[in-house]
Amino acid sequence: MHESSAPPTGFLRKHVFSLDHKVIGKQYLDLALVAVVTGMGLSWLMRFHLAYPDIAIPGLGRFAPNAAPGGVMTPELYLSLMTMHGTIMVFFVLTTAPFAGFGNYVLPIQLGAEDMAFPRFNMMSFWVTCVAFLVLLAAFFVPEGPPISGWTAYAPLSAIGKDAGPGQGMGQTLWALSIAIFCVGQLLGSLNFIATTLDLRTRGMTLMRMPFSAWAWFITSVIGLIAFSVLLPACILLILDRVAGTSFFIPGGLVVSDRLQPHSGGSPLLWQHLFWFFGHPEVYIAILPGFGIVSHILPAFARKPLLGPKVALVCMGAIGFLSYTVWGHHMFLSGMNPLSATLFSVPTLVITIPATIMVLLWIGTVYGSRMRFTTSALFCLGFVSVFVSGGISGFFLAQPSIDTYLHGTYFVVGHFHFVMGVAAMFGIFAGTYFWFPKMYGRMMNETLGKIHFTLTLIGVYATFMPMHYLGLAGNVRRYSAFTDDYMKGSLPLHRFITMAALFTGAVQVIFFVNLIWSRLRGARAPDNPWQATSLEWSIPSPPPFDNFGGHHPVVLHGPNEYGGTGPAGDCVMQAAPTTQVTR
Amino acid sequence: MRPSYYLSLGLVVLATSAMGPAATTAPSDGSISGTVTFTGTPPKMKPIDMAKEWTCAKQHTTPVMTESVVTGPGNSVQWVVVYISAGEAAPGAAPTTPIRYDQKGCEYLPHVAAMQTGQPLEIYNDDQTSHNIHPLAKVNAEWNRSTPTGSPPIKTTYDKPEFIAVKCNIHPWMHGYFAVLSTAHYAVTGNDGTFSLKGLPPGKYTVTAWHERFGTQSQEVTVATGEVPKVDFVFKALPY
Amino acid sequence: MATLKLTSPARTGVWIGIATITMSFTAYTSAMVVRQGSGADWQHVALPRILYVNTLLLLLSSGTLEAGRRRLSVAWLSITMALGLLFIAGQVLAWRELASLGVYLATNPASDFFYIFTALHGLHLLGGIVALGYVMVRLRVSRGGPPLAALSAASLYWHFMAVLWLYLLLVLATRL
Amino acid sequence: MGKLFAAVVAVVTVISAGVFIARIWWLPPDISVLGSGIDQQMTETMVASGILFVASQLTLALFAWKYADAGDGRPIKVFPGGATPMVVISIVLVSAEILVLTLVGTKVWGGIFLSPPDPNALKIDVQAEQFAYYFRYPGLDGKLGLAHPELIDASDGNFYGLDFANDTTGRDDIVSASLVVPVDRPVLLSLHAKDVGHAFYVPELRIQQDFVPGLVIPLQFTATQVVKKEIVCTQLCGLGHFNMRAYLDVVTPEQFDQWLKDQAP
Repeated sequence: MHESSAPPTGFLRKHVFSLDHKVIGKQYLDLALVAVVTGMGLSWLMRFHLAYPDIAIPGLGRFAPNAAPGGVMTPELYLSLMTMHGTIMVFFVLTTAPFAGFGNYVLPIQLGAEDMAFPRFNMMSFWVTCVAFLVLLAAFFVPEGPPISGWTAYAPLSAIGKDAGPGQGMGQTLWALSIAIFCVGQLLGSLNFIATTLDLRTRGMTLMRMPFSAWAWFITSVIGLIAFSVLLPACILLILDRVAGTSFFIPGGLVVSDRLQPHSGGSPLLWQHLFWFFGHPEVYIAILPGFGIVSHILPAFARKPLLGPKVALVCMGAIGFLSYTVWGHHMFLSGMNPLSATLFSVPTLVITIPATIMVLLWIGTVYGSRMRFTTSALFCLGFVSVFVSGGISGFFLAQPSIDTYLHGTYFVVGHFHFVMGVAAMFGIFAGTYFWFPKMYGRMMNETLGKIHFTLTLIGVYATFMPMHYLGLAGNVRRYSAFTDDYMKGSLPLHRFITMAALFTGAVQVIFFVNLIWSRLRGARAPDNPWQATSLEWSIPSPPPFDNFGGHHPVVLHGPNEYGGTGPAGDCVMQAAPTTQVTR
Repeated sequence: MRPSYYLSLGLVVLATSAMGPAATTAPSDGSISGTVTFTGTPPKMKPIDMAKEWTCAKQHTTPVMTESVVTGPGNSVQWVVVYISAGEAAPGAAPTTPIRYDQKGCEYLPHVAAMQTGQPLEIYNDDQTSHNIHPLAKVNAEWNRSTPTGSPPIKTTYDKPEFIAVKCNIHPWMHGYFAVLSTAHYAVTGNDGTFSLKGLPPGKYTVTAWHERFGTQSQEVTVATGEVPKVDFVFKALPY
Repeated sequence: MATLKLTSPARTGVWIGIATITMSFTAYTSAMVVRQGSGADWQHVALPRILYVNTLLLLLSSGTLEAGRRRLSVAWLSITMALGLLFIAGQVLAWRELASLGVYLATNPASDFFYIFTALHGLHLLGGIVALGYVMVRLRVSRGGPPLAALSAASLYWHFMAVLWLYLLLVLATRL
Repeated sequence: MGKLFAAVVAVVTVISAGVFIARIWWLPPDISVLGSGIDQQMTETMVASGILFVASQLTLALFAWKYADAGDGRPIKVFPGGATPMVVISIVLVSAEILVLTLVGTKVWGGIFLSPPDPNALKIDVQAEQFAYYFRYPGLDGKLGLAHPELIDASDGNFYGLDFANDTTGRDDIVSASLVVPVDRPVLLSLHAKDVGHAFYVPELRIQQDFVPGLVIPLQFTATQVVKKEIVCTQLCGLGHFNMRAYLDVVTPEQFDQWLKDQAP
């Protein structure tokens, strides 16, 4: 609820420290945009180095004289790039954009609320996240460089300190600090999402009438609340191990760089358990909003209700629940009791059931529809395609007996990039093309959009599908070079992947051009350009400060009422204008 | 072991290290010379298994041995740093000629590189593989950097006197030392265990010998014009 | 502003916050159990006596808070706040006592957890004190009726802090 | 546009699946006793999920091709039977597949990680460190010396921290940078790490196992061919991770005995 109905007038209050969920949502999306460009740039450098390890990269030597002498990338720089790429992408893109970004902007409107339940917490959540991002970036500028222990930061490599290698000094501490701060931001956000969904739904907006996207954000925030409240303690313990001399994750008798470490009795597996108890649900934090967005958007363009709406909700709930029972599948080979591998394998395989059903529901929704192939719709269909591709490779990795071979290879890299990276990105793209008119009052260019989609679809398949082949051939991941070993034979395929990755990255320029051009010159958007049903389409584009202009919509219908033959068109808005009440 | 190689290398080091200060000495200055030997049984050096890195392994026809204790004929001890630790008026400005340190065939050449504080140090990678060089400094700033194939040499200096163990994490057998000294008068013994400190003005000095395994020994010596006092150091060796 | 809601978001928010904090301390507790099993270096920390005095103070503050909440009395709330601050001061005294015995954060795993638990609980309680202060200011200014929702939410949080402390005391006192 | 999308998805599917079927990049030949079970499991999963992959992608493409909005206001069609039969069928099919794969897979997994060690097995102590492996065989006395981390001195070649001065059992231990094993004899490795986490991976043996500091983890295998293959690290361990490797040298029993003799210090 807004403290007062009048919008703030000062620049700071309006655009920077705004309490308005719409501004905060956009801020999150902008942060994600900065983060994704950074993360993609890092991946370009990595891919280039993998394909051409000995070739100096012009300018890199000046930026990092120690880490890239003469522009030739050192192994530690490669690992730094990899660590920062993973961390930035997972935390600051895949968590912020689909969940905090679109969720903040759209969720209150979809529920018929004026704002989030706690606007101040909301603002704090964004700025805390922003600080976390800056702390992470600061690791680039400390003398020893950014951390090199991957986004999973396995102890004791991450806990020992600078003896473990360059970047493991201040850089790694900043990493842990950044993630701890990030957890606080996301906890505030999740709390807000849950309270908003529970308490601020307008009259008639029963739980079963909530759009699928709202449901997805709600489930995601519950997952996030549990996941981040475990990662936060883990990061605090890691920081204490690093700076206060405790031994939570460091056992005794370790000799690193010829120095006997002054620690004893800690357990490296404890970090792995705490991290993956967060880490696996984190995958669903990234992908579930995509589920919701696709389930929300697809019916609008298919002009047909989503097949099995209740089944879809049950599936999303089941995935949310099961996500907490499977973390051990990251640790099949970690030295934990081999019996527990089977225990973790079964729920991992079982989670494919709701995922399969979701895919079938989407495909079944397209059947017999009157599909309008807008860019947003295409990204929804693309989402289904890449999610299938990534999901199926999960079937291999979920089995301990196959994981013995594929664990730690590029098969895993291909798998999670498809299912978590690309699928989630496609969800973000679908949402962008869908809600952009609402957010900025202008339409995005469809021609550019379709070119962007087609080339991106081809590009991501060319990039990530071959990684599965590499994995089958036993090509190990997280290697900065494939020197004189059996993996040298895979170099041509690595070069192909690099080309494809550079191409896919370059294609995104079309998206950025579209984003900027449409923002300035795009055609004026009507209130409801897609003839969609949910509440955000019953208000002006862009929405007024308090969303519903002092009215409170009364919801009479579900979000899924497409394909009718009534006089008002083939869909029924959730709240017809005549049923609105004035205050 | 290739004594001849080390002998020549040791002599080269000796020569270069002795030549620096020689340029600035007056003809009247004296010098100190001597030999470093051991008593007892020194540990047997072990062959290094470089199977992991075949580009290095193929460069060596005979097995490379560990170098923490290298002895020569007549119980001589190689890789002992002998230097003036007290008695000098002022150490003088550091020479600008850089000390060259090579990573070649997955070995450090030389095993012990002596230098004056502030003297430039250049570290080269001559191998077809990436090394990281990690001098485990305690007094000076510690750093750890990779030298990928084809990268330019690392150029650095050390400001405080210290014996710094140097290691490569990628090839755990690679070990060496930087002997950073506050004096220009130092020498590293060759395989024959001899050393010579030249260009010393007359006076009373403390001469110190340092060995990575045997530790340090010091002796007081008085140098008069035209005299060449002989100073011998004897380290006690244990087999393990 | 007329909002069409049946429950108070503030109270819901505190309930969710309680869930989060519970989850967090569950994670710490499981880390503690694992850590006790992983090394033989666990040395039980004998709890300073003052902790029990602190516990009484905190429980007392829950009572005074209830009195304040029912009567909307700033005086009772002030007493509650003072008791809360005394509790925190007492915790600091407990730290100093342990430190004087040479037991620091990194001394052994048991002391790690002692300091972590007490520090985090103290920080959380400080949040409660700030919330209480906010409610008291609102009570004094009293624009548009007493801040019942905020008071009820702050009380809920405060009582939870007391319960959490009893749990932590139990965990710290028990030799598993 | 729907047709273009359908075409792209169809082409991508056919190429992706084609490369798998043609086995252009595939597992290297198996040289281990238990590898065939894993290969079989892999093939089964590949067939099942391959069919699923191709079928769902092509169905998606087909529907996208067929059901574009023609603007003619033709009525939508509900998927035959609605959601229920689809849900039931997928639950039944996927569950059955899960059951089969788990039953078979658990057997394979158990064969590697849960079966009791062979009493005849050759026992080798493996130490992983930044960034190399060292393999330790007992010398003539058949006993391994006790390892003391504080005595580790890599400059002296004492990678295990053996107390040569006081512990005579350690003096004849053979420490090798290569893993030399006789063919067809079970090998039992004890994995421990000196500094950080590492892993042991030989694709040809189809096994992989992490080293966890503070733990000693057993791992067994039997090599069936006389070959030389690489052992690589798959657990990120620091800057030299890419260069962390050793060689697995499978030799005849005679060669192995000779090698042991040659190595004796």
